[in-house]
Amino acid sequence: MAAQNPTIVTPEIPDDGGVRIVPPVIGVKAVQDVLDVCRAMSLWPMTFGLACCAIEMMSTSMARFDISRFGAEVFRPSPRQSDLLIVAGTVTKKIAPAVVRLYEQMPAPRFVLALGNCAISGGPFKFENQYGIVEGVDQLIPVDVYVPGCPPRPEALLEGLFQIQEKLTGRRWWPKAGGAVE
Amino acid sequence: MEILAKLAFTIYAVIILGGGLVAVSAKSLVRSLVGLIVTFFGVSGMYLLLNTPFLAFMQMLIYVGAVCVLVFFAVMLTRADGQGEEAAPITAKRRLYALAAGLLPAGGLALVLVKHPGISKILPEEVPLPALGSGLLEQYSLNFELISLVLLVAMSGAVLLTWERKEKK
Amino acid sequence: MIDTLFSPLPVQCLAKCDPARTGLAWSVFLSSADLLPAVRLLYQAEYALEDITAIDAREGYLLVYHFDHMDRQGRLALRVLIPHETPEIASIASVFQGAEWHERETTDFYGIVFNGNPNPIPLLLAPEMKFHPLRKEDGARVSLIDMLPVGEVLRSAPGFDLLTPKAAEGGGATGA
Amino acid sequence: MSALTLYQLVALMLLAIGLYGIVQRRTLVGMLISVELMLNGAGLSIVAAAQLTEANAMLGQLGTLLVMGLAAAEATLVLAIIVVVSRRFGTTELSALSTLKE
Amino acid sequence: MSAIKKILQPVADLWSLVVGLQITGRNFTRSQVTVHYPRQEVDPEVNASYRGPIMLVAHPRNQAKPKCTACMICVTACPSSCITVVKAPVPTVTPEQEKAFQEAEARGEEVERPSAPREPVIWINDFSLCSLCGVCVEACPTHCIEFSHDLYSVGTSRSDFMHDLLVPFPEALRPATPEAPKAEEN
Amino acid sequence: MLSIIPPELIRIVVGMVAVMAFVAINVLVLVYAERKGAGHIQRRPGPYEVGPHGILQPLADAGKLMGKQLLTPIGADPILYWLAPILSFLPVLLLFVPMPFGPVLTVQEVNLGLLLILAFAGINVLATLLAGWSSNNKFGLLGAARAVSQSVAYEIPLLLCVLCIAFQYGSLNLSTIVEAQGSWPWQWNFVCQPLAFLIFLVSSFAETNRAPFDLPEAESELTAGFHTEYSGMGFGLFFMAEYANMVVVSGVCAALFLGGWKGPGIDGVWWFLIKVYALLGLIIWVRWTYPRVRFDQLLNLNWKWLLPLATLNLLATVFLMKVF
Amino acid sequence: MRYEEMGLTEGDFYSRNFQKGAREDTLILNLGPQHPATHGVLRVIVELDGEYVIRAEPVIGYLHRMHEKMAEGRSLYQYLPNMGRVDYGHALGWNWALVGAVERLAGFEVPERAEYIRVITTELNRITSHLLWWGAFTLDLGAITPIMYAFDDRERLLDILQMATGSRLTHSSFRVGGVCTDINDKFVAACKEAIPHMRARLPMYRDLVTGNTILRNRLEGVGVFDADLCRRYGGSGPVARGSGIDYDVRKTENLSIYSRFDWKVAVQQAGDSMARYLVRMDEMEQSLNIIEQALASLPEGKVMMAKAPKVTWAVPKGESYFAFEAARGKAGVHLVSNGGKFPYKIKLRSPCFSNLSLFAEAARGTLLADALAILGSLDLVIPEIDR
Repeated sequence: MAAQNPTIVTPEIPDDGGVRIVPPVIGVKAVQDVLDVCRAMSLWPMTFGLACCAIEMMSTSMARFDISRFGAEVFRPSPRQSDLLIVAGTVTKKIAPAVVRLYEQMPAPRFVLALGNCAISGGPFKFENQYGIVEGVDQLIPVDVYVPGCPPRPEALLEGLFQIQEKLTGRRWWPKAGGAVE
Repeated sequence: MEILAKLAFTIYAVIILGGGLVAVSAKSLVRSLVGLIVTFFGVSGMYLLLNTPFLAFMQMLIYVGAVCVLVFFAVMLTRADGQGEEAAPITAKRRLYALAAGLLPAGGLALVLVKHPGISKILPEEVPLPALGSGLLEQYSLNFELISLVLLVAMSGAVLLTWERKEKK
Repeated sequence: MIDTLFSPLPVQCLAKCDPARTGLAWSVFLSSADLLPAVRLLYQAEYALEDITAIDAREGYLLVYHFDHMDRQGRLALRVLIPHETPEIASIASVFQGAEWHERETTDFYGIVFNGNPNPIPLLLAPEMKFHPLRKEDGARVSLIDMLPVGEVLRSAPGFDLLTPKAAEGGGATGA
Repeated sequence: MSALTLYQLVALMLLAIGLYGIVQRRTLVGMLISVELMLNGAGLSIVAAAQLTEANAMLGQLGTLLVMGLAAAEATLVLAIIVVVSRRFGTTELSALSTLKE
Repeated sequence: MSAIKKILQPVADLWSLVVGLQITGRNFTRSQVTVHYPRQEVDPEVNASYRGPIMLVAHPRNQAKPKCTACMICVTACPSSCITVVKAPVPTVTPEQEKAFQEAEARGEEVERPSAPREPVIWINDFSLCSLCGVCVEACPTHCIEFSHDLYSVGTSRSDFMHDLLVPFPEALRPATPEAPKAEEN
Repeated sequence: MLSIIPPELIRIVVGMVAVMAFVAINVLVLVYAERKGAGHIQRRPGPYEVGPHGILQPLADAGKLMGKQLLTPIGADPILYWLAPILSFLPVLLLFVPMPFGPVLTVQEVNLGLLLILAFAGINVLATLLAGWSSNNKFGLLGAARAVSQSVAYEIPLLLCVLCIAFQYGSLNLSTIVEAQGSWPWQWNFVCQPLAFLIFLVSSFAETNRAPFDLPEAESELTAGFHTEYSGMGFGLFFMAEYANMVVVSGVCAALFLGGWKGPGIDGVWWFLIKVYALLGLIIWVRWTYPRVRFDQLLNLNWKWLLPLATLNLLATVFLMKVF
Repeated sequence: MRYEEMGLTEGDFYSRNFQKGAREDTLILNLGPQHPATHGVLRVIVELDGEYVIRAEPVIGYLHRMHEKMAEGRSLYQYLPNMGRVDYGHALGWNWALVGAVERLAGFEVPERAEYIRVITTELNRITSHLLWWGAFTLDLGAITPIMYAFDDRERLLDILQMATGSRLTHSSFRVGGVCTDINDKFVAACKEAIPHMRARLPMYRDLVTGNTILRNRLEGVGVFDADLCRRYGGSGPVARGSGIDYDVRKTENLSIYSRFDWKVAVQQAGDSMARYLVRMDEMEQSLNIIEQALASLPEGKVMMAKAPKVTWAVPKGESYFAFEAARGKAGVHLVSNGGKFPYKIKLRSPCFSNLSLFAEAARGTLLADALAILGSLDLVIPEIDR
């Protein structure tokens, strides 16, 4: 189930990210599945907000939606310690090198979630003669999950998180939404 | 010495020598500092073997906790590390002089030591801590006060030397 | 107020505007040489800088400096027309330090050079971008008279004809 | 060999290493490190002598304690001197310092 | 006076720290405000006011057809140009019919040639460009666009968000040639 | 062969293994407790879905950290870079050796137990310095410099407070100090040494780099401070060391001031654990309540308040001891 | 790398520009573009002597989204949604700035009820914006819990705002000549419930954070701006009001129906970070007052003027400038139209832009932590700076 997605299990690690690479401590295939579950349940995002969607990302980690229920509230300020790059907002050409660099600084396995329409395709800022933005962050780095919206609701970000977990472990761990009310 | 103590002694001796060699020969000053720390650990272990745990812990507290940190600061403040200075290759002549300077006095002393070995006890005696304390405060209180004075002078001297008025905003 | 404040200056045109319709109380056309003295006067009169921008008109780049007073209503627009060919003007960052960024932004967008700006590097655009996005094509430029309201002119220099409708179009760029 | 001799030999080796280092090192910090090595050797030697002979064991320990205190004081002062020197000359390299005499 | 203040100040400072602990402690015991999302959802009344991706309104007389008349106003109105609408083409006329028409015309009769149905055959909203501004909803003369409440969609590829709005309408017209709706080139 | 191995050694080895297990379990529990506690203070559940009430969350984190790729930044000194986290974590295990868990539950009775703890606690500082320096990162360097000035400064009042208690009982042995205290709260040391207790608490916050004194890793100033560049288990070891240090500090505090394993009713290890966890709870509670102090304020607090007060307290203790 | 194909190279241009003139024994530190304290993609290059900031230079433009260029190709109606994205904190303030400029130019009269709805929603939005700032600012100062409480209340207000605007963050419900959706009784009821709730929460904030001695020590006397500095840099909003300038566009320019309500402009004299903090806390209370009064006197009627402009409506020719007091200061829109389909030029005057420009001067000589506290006290929203 892990082999379905090459981006996740064996991400290509560019050797030029300012790092020397040491193979992971545990590399035996047998424990890979357990590790995948661990990884899925402990996706630490990086504190990296770009624009409007960053506020919704904050909302998601706040009391009402509480992303910590899924173990993903440990927002790490350093890319070295984070697993999940949430690209929350418009990626301009000026910031693009920094985004790529941050991605390269993250240790594998790493995941990218494009949050909001700007990160997916440039969104409302994609127009003729535009000179400043990258039309979709997937032109820079491989994206695992896209969460559309302008900005998406916090629940959608949670769904995005579930989608990454599903990609990693091959199953959805939580029930589908619908029914019960707060 | 019983066999375990011998074993421990050997290990500590190796640690001390290894650390010492790293300390004097490492190209990077921080590495040589780490070597120094290793030596401190080894010496501290020897103190334990000599049945002076108080000294062993004081060694850790003072040397590792204070002196090493100070040296580290010296390295960082003067940017003494990195390219140049220590990293440059050492000429054979200099190495020779250094070896001579190190080995001659030590060799001489060692010769004396081996020729005229002192009478050694088998088991080191243990001094109770209260005795140490009363010795420090009664019999040798002058020395104690002198050391504290030296420390005070050194500290104020250091502060005076490095004092720099903060620029006004 | 402004007319008395600017009485020592040879303004090209000083007009009173209707704040309810334009948001401006005064509109002052200056030559580029008179800009700095005017700005100094404004600083002494406790005006605060609001923003600096340019309008790419047919006659040239019209630089617009908006000032506002923090105690009363009375927004003021200083306007300086500079030609397309030599877009240069003195920086006012020595008087209003906040102008530095506004000027750099205007340089980014229009390529106007502000002489004397303390840090003339690109502000909003990436330094690799060598074009000026808000410059207009020749054909797309419009005459100032087609955009700016005239207002109630109190003083006007003799040769000032920017805001008088011309009978024949095609006067082309007229340097200020 | 008796235990005392072994300890003293280790202490001597520390002395030798320290002396080697002090001659070979080119910066003040490096020399400071070597000095610390030698001081440790001295301490070890004193303690071994006091503990393993009939000498007053307490005295030996106190002596070593005083050496430690001195080492701390010395390190403080040398650190200060190094900082001043490096601030003034921009280097702590000995050869540079000796030629930079004003 | 000031001396007393100076002495009391540290006490007041320390007390402010205790007050802080009191507040967080009190909150520790209070009920939680979390909506356990996949198991629970935010109050549907709240969600009802949230604008999700647009959808088409069904024809009042035929629920299986969209109300849209393919007037293209929304396409021009959309600031992000995320709407693609293709009008239904004029039905192809078979040669026999054509002949019949021509004959009828030749006779001078009023010929009612088949006109294009006022209906779309393709109605795609590229949600990844949409900013949910509502301009299309307001601009639509027939009020046939409204916001849905499908809030939680995610995808693993960019093309997941090309919403074909005609899907809910089984009787909607479809393009004659069964080609897949082409994705907008990016 | 077995006969030449002294029982002491066996006891130490067994004890160390037990301590390792204890530390590992405690770190996991503490990580969970901290996240849960933070959650509840903030009116949210905290880890909830991974295992019942999120109980498996720390395990998942540990597994993930172990499976992470280890990166060594270019320009870093690889040996020192990897030595630092090990050096920060290993001494912590030693600190548990003299810890009086219960009447007989001590890895090894050390007469100089307090001194041992103080001596080996200093190594942590070096590890921090090494980590900050060797990772070739400016934030790391600044964080390390902060860490050192902070822990060196706060070690002094901490030491003075410990000395007060040592004076009072004439012993540096933690077990002896615990034995000397009574079973009821008013017989514990924090009653007769309230100032020392307070200063010890404040200093131990600073020594463990916990909020509001978490300047070395001040997130909003220095991203992650001295461990900015560490990934995977390198970071994990620092993380573990931080929590293990918290346990040590709380353990010492419980033994010195709160009567250790003594308590109303039956004495025993449970009292010790209860006290330690109460203190840990306080540390967590404080962290989620206060803003961070500024660097100069931190040092001012130490040099202008804690140090003089601790000295006065020590003098007063000595004076009273002589008088009575 | 792909970004090199786009003709871009690694962006160390600014570092190179900053290096010149650096002293020997200082450290040049790049805060950002990814840094927790810069609230998004602001980059501040600082030169440190130990912990002291010798020079600081903000580098902006990492989120430049070309709003002014976009205006050249969109009709005003299509341009309106952009306003919700200029300042995601106080989207409605910008909404109002744009529709205000257009209405001023075209001479439109907005129905009474629409004005009331605008006031109510804008002030609600101001509170959510200040709550967001309050949480993020305390987060900058190292306190983690307050932001949770702030978002707790913010969510409550967002639910209410969502009823009127349909979105949680990038509200764009104002239209030229009115507002797009009317408010209903549910909205009014929810507001009336939320006001006493917020009033009860504010003292809790005061006890937890404002009164906390650590926070006071961090903020008092840090980053003192005087009125002259604000004037020279064009600082406005709480930044200016914290420096003792009694300037609020709502009052000074007598905007809309604000004069009908009884409210005060929050002013503090000290000029330090604490003063700016207190101004914002006061403003939340004042906004509550305004909302309460507006709800009490809410008239019935239409929410759009008759013959409201349509999508393709062309703005009449002329020039207008409209400034509105957004949560961060004076948000101005300078609109120039030649009567064509698209506006000839729109210039957005962003308060954060001016407020941030004074940071370099204010941060000189402070501690790093203080500099970040000053940065936080400016209440920056990066998209608004970069536009």
